[in-house]
Amino acid sequence: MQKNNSSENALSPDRRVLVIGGGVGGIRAALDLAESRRDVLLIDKSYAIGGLMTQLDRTFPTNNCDLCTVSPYLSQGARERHLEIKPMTSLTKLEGEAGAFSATLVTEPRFIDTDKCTACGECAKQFPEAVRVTPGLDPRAPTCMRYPQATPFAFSIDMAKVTDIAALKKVCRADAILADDTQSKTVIDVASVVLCVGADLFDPAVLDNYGGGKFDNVVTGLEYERIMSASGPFQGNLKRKSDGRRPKKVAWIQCVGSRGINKGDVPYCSGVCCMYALKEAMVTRERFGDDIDTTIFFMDMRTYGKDYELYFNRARDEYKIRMIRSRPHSIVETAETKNLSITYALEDKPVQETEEFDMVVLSTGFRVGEDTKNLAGVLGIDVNPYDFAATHPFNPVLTSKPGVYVCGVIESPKDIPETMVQASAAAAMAVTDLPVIPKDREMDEMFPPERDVRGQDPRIGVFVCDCGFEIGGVLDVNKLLETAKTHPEVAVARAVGYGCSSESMANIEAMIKENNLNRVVIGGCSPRTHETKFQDLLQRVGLNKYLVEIVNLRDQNTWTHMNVPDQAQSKAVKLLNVGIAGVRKNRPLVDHTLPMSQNALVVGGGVTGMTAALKLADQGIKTYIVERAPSLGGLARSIRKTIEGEDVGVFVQGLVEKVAAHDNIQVLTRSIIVDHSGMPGLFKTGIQTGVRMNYMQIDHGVTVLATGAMANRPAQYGLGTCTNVITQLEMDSLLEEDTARIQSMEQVVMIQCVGSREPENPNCSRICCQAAMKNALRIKEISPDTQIFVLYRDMRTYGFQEEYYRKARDLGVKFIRFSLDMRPKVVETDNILAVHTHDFILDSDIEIAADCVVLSTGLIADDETTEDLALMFHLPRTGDNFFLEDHVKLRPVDMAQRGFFLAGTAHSPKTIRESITQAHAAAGRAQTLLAKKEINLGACVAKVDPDKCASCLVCVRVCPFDVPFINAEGVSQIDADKCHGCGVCAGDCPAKAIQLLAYEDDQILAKLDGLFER
Amino acid sequence: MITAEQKPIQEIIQYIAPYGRILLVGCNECVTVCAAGGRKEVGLLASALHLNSLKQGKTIDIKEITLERQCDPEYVEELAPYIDGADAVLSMACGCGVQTVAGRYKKSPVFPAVNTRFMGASLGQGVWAERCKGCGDCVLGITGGICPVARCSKHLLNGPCGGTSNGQCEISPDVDCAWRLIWERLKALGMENRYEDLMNAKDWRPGGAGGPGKIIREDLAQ
Amino acid sequence: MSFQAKLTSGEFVVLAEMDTPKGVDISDLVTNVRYLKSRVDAVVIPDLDSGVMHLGALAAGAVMRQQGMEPLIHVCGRDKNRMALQSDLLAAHVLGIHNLMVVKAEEMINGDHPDAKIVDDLDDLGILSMIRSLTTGTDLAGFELRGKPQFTPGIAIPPIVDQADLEKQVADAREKIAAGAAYIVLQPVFDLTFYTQIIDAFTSLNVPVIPSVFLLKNVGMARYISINDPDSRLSEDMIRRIRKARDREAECIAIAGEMIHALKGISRGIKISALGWEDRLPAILDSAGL
Amino acid sequence: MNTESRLEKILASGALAVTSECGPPRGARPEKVKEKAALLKDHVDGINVTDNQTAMVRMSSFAAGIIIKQMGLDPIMQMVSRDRNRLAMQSDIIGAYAFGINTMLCLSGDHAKFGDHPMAQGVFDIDSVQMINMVRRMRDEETFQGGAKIDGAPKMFIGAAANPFADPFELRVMRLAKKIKAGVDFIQTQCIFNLDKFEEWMKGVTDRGLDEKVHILAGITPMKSVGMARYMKNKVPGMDIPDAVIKRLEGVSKEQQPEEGIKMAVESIERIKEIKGVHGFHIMAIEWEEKVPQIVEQAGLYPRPKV
Amino acid sequence: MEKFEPEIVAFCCHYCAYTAADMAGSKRISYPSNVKIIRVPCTGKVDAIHLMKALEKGADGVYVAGCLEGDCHFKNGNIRALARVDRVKKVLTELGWEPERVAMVNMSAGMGEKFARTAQEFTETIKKLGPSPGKLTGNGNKVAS
Repeated sequence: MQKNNSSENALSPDRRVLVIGGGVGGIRAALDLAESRRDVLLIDKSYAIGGLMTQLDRTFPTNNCDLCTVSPYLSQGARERHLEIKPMTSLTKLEGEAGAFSATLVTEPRFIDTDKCTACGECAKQFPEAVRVTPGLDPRAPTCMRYPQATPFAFSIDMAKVTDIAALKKVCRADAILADDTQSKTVIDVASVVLCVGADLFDPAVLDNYGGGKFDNVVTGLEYERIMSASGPFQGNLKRKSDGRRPKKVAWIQCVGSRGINKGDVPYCSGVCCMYALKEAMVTRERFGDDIDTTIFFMDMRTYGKDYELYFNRARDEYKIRMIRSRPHSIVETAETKNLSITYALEDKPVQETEEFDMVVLSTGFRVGEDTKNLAGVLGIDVNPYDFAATHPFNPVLTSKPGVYVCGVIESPKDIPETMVQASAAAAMAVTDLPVIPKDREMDEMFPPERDVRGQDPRIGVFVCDCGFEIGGVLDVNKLLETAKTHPEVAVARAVGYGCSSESMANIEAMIKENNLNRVVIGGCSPRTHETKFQDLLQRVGLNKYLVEIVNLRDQNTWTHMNVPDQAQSKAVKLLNVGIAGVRKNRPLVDHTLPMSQNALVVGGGVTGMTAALKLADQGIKTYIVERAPSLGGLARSIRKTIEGEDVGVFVQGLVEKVAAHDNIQVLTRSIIVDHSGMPGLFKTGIQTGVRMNYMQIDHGVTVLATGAMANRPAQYGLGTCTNVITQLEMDSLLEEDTARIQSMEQVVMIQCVGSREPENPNCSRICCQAAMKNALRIKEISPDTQIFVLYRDMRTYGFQEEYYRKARDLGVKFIRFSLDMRPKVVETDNILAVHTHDFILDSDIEIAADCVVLSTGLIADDETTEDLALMFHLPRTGDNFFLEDHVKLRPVDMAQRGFFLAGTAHSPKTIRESITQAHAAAGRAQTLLAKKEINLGACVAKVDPDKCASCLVCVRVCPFDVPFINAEGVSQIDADKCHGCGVCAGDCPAKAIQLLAYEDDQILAKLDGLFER
Repeated sequence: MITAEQKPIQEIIQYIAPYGRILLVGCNECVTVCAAGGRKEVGLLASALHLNSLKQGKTIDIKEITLERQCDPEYVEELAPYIDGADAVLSMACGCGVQTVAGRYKKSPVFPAVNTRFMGASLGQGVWAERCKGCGDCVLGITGGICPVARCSKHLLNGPCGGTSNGQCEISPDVDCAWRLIWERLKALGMENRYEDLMNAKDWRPGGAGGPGKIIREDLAQ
Repeated sequence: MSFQAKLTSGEFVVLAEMDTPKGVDISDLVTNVRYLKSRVDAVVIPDLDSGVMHLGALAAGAVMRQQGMEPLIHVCGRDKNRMALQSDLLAAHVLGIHNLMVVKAEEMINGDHPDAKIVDDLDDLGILSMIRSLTTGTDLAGFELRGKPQFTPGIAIPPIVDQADLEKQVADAREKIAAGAAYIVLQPVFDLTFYTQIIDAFTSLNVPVIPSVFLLKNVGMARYISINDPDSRLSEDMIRRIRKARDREAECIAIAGEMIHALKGISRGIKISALGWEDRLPAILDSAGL
Repeated sequence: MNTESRLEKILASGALAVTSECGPPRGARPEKVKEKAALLKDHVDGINVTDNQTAMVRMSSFAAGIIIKQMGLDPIMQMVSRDRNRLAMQSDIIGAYAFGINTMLCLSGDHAKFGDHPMAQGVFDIDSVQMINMVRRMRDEETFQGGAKIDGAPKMFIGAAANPFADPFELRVMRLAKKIKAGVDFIQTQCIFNLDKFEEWMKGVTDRGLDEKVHILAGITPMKSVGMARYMKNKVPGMDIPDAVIKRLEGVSKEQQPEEGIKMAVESIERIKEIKGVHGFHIMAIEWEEKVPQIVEQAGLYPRPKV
Repeated sequence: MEKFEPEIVAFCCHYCAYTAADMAGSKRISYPSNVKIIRVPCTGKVDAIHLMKALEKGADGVYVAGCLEGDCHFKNGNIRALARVDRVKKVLTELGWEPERVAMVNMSAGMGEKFARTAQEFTETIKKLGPSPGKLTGNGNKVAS
């Protein structure tokens, strides 16, 4: 796994990028760099990479199993040849400057030779005290590695705790114990550093009111995740620590340690806790149904991410999770039952309520750890008052020190998708300190030569992944394997735990070799996500990658039939039979390739588009920006200041000038995309450009969608009819242009969520709360006596924005909550505005006179445009017409259609800073694709049998891409490099002369046989 | 090209009802091109017959084979190894093919599975139209390349009847009046004057009126 | 029958516009024109008037001739002085190009060479009288030519904003007809009712009036025109129609076809601009029933 | 004078000829033929006997013609190429002639699709033009179509139909020329309602001098009702019924429509009389034979000249 | 009689319907386990013969699930698939089988609910129809290849 070290220097004389921190962010950054064929060293102070995410049970909003989602990335990490991983290593010194740093690394002794360790577990079994275990809740952990798919897959010894070294050595049959292992120090040259160390989670033991760390049945969110996790201490069974009983009533308390002013609290919002609490509650309800009552105590429900509001609605309406808007005062443990009484006050009731629960989960947020504080010192970067990295106002991945970049939670609290975006952005930035890759550099050879299996009888290996609980919890995997073994051609049938973990992959490889298998069936999750991974596995053992069939036992079986295990079992048997029958007919196939276009097309010339274009162009990529407006700038042109007070106009102008001056960028304004063809890496897009609408075609390998969104202007609350009802965007201008008018205002009312979080546009627009705070503070600055009322539903000033919310409150801005069924009314009489609303605290209706009503209207997708582009580019969209990324969690920048990348508000509403980050990320992701230099067209192409062809022209006529033609021999010919592989010709050929490789008729019929024969 | 279309399946079922083992023979020529009797249609028909026997609770054994051409004895010879294993032959070729097979394997009942329709040209994917009657005495040279025998409902040789409306034939607005087409084409070619040449009563013998047609090329025939 | 002959005989003329490549690869041009033979009377080739540097109309016109297609080239005075204009026209005649359209060039600032120097030696009227002069055998300096070139010049009318503008444009056109313009090409039509008035107004000048039909390609393009060129009177209904269509491209072609069909009754010809989708011209002609 | 045909004699005399038609019954009742023929007796110069009109089986025109002949009237035997090949045609022609039928009309016939035997195979061995030519050669050259000599040639006065309204219009005059070339003696046209178009056609005919080579009898049909007019406009192939005709009929009450129809027919005849080249009228009163005498009288075509 | 559990084959295109099925899984939406999916790159690949063979081999119902009309990743594969499904329906009718045993459905990749609903509805339909006519007689059929 670590043997890449030797080859890496030979391959490239370039300096490396040092990535510090092996969580999802660090892994993403490292993989992006490696995929862009940049050498990278990933260090982590722990003995295995994976970070926090590996400890989670499920991720929101898809409720996927975390391990399943992240593990492909982990083992991919081990395989990338440009990537070296050094666990148990930290940075102790950084000298030099961007492009030429010298980094001193210290690696702690592991006392185990990772090359020899087979992770058999004997040492842990016999010397449990000496083998490092997962921290936190985990004295009862069944395994002493952090999680089953650990990378590297090896143990680690705490030698200080070893009493009898000889005995320990004896236990290890692999002779992997290195008793005299010592700390080692290395100094390496690096060009840039990416810091993604994440943050620690707040330890609630310091609080005296919630009993964290004191009461058995009060756990933190992470501990709850561990309890629920199949790899956790209870193998996924929900139990109380006190009595092992399954709780009947669980409560979540939000903002524990966050958004507070008390001892131990931090003032900022941790950004993720609302979502994870909702997720935990939903998963609980999902698993145990009505048996468990779930309640969440919260102040503001901050579901501000893409489609998160829908998730919240589902939790409340479908999963019937009880939501109580309150910050509980305290928790008291009942001595005999160990149940917990929560005391809280309701908004509209003066009296305190008390309610008993079986278990309480404290939603704790992020804190910067002591190690990290030191690391900031070593790196020499500035930090903010809470010890998070201080970053550039318009580029959150830039630290105060050139050449050092950050991503993830250490920049500010954030969730996984945002971490992934920042990671890709940071990787893209880190590349700028490296020289541009010479265009003629050779591609890497990855795999050994293929074994010829033609003519051999099938020897099939069936490997079923239990996927922790996901499959094994529903199916009897062993019984399944027994059935598989009855097929005469099945030589091996085994269960492989987490099949996609490095360990299992290595196991499968070994079994293929040992048993001389020539066909493989994997029973696990969807081939959509995992087929490539197992195809690579086959290639590593010298088998053609098309000799594997993936049987979807999880997404299409255990997940949908979890409540009827018998049915799931019998369906699994059949699906496996289909796979086995099908794989017998699989043939070795050759992938076709074409050279890739090294141009990029950026659609949209706003801040996002320009940023992405500059990034690409700087890497020597010819970039076209297509913008329909007469000039660049987009929506940012109408924004004056950011909440941090930065001048947006100056920034945008700077970008425009840089773009205009760049040799590698061609700007096409007044341009409309009208047609599109080709394939990822070789696109051709037609554009009408200029006042005369001249037509031109652009060849490009990748496309970045940065089409932005539209400022919403719903005809509500008198917008458009009353002159003094304006939007925050208009207020933003007013503040710069007409201070006198601001000063003349006695009372200003702001209304939040206008046109958002409503049935016709159910999502949160994310930016409006901070926009309101920004403008409220500016009004106060210009005119301290102006009274400001903010009518809100939930204040969503996530992360450090919370500070501005607090500041506004301190300055006397009044916040009055409203609900959808009691929404405010704006009344205009004789040019005088009044706002009527209900005050929940007073429990009465009130009227506020207003000189100006400012509506926080947010952003909506430009339906017409996204639809037009989606049709041309064949891209999916969300229900509210934004573009839909490939995977909301792990691939927030990539589109499902390869070669398309998404950034900025075309993805979802976001701030300029966030848009810029995603722009960098998109550019970085685009580079990983372009770095491949050639397009793999796959092997799924139509093939004509000239002996059968009747030259009937049916294929010529039905092909949607005009590929087949009748050649000089008088028979149909389909060029593999042009064929898109849809199989329409094969479906219509009256002579059955055409077969679609990988989906040949006999393969499909064999699958049907597999389904019905037994 | 000869065009054909599959017979109603019930008719086919009736033909083969008495038999248990069927040799289903396709042809890779015209009937493949017009999607009536190629390999694919053979497969579909076999499957349909299986479905039928399943419903009837009977057993049927169908051997599918598609010959390069059923109207050539050499290709038809390829059936020899299978003929004894079949109780009946179901041919998806045009009438020429069916007869060639029936002529070669005299002991086996041979049934047609398609109706041979006409000599047609392809107008596009999945559309064929009659273009030639095989009259044996081609007049296309004087009718602007449009055949009045095949394309006029009344085979009129001297011009349109009085039933043309809006340029379409009286039998259906979907059918072009052949003579309207001929006239337009003659005009486009500047051959308007050719129209008034009287076309004499046709000699129908070469097209079959003189008994079954036969061509013998002395230089080629053995 | 030639374009010129059709103009005089009163037959309906069909013109198709074809852009030249920015570069020297004329394969698309040649391929596309092959499908138009015997379907259009002449191919209109814009020159640099679009503001984008590309292969000149003179050369492309000669290519059309080689392909057996009659060319009609744009002539504008922005980039060439009278020396260059005259010599190019003599060259045009020699290359078999006799149909001209005198057009006003786009502003340079919107083009791809905004820094280029603008010549503007002759205006439209000046060019028309220059053409007349050449055809009578004299150049602008009064020297006699050896052999007289022959041309059929026309003019293109810019978009009409309103009634007043219409009257002004008609007056201008009258002057240009007096200076030798033999036909009038109108801007693209999206609103037939308003357009009929325009056609009628120009028809009163007694030269053939040829409206243009513009192939929209998708909603984005239609929207762009409706926002940036309100004078086009491209309606919301039309945008909605494209948006609702199952096959938007086919719908756009159908719209162009319908427009042509409708104009057939009220004008003397039609100019079709497919703007780069020249390979769809046959489909448009089919749709229009031409 | 080529034949003994009464029609030929009338036309030769320069008088306007009048013919009408009689559809044979769908059954073996001779009295039906007689009844119909008797209605027309004094008012026409020849009675067309249709041949399986609209592709419905009827008594053969040959047999019905004999019945009429035996009444002492002058049948015009229609013959379509749809139902007979050239052998059957020629044998019928000499047979008819043997019974004294000396005038005939050569047609291609409605397509079998419209009739009561749509599954029938249309023969169409020869077309109407070829039939004209065949009959002419039988008469003038005394040879069968196959070339053999006829012993006792049928001296038929040969007619054919012309539809001035079917398209392509420009072909209509040429088609007439073709029939003339083939040897036709007289033409009965399709029912004329669009007089402007008929005039245009006739102008084409006279411009080419064709009126001097053939006698043209203009087809007249009285409209019984507006329903009939609409039906003919929409359903009958090759018909040209201007909207004005329908409007005019709509303008009067249902009871008055038959009278209006007859009035219109008479007006048409009056107008067509003025057209150069028209030598007579062929009045087709579909299932309304009893009105023919009235029309003939009102149009000033009565009494018929004696020849 | 034992409760009839039909055997149903769904040919799903990779881009839309198969993804929708995965989506149904990740949203934990349940649908009858009777439905077994066979993945194809595009429904345009699904030959009429595949549908017939599935019935022949023992399926009680077969459906083809492709992208929404107009959204096919290969332009019009789903339209072609629909035509083939219609043809098979015709053949079944002629044979006296219920044409409802085959169907074409369309959905986008994001429509996990629609996938589940479709599976549910189709299963209901087939349950109402009862076992395939080919199974009623209990007389197995040797399929010659």
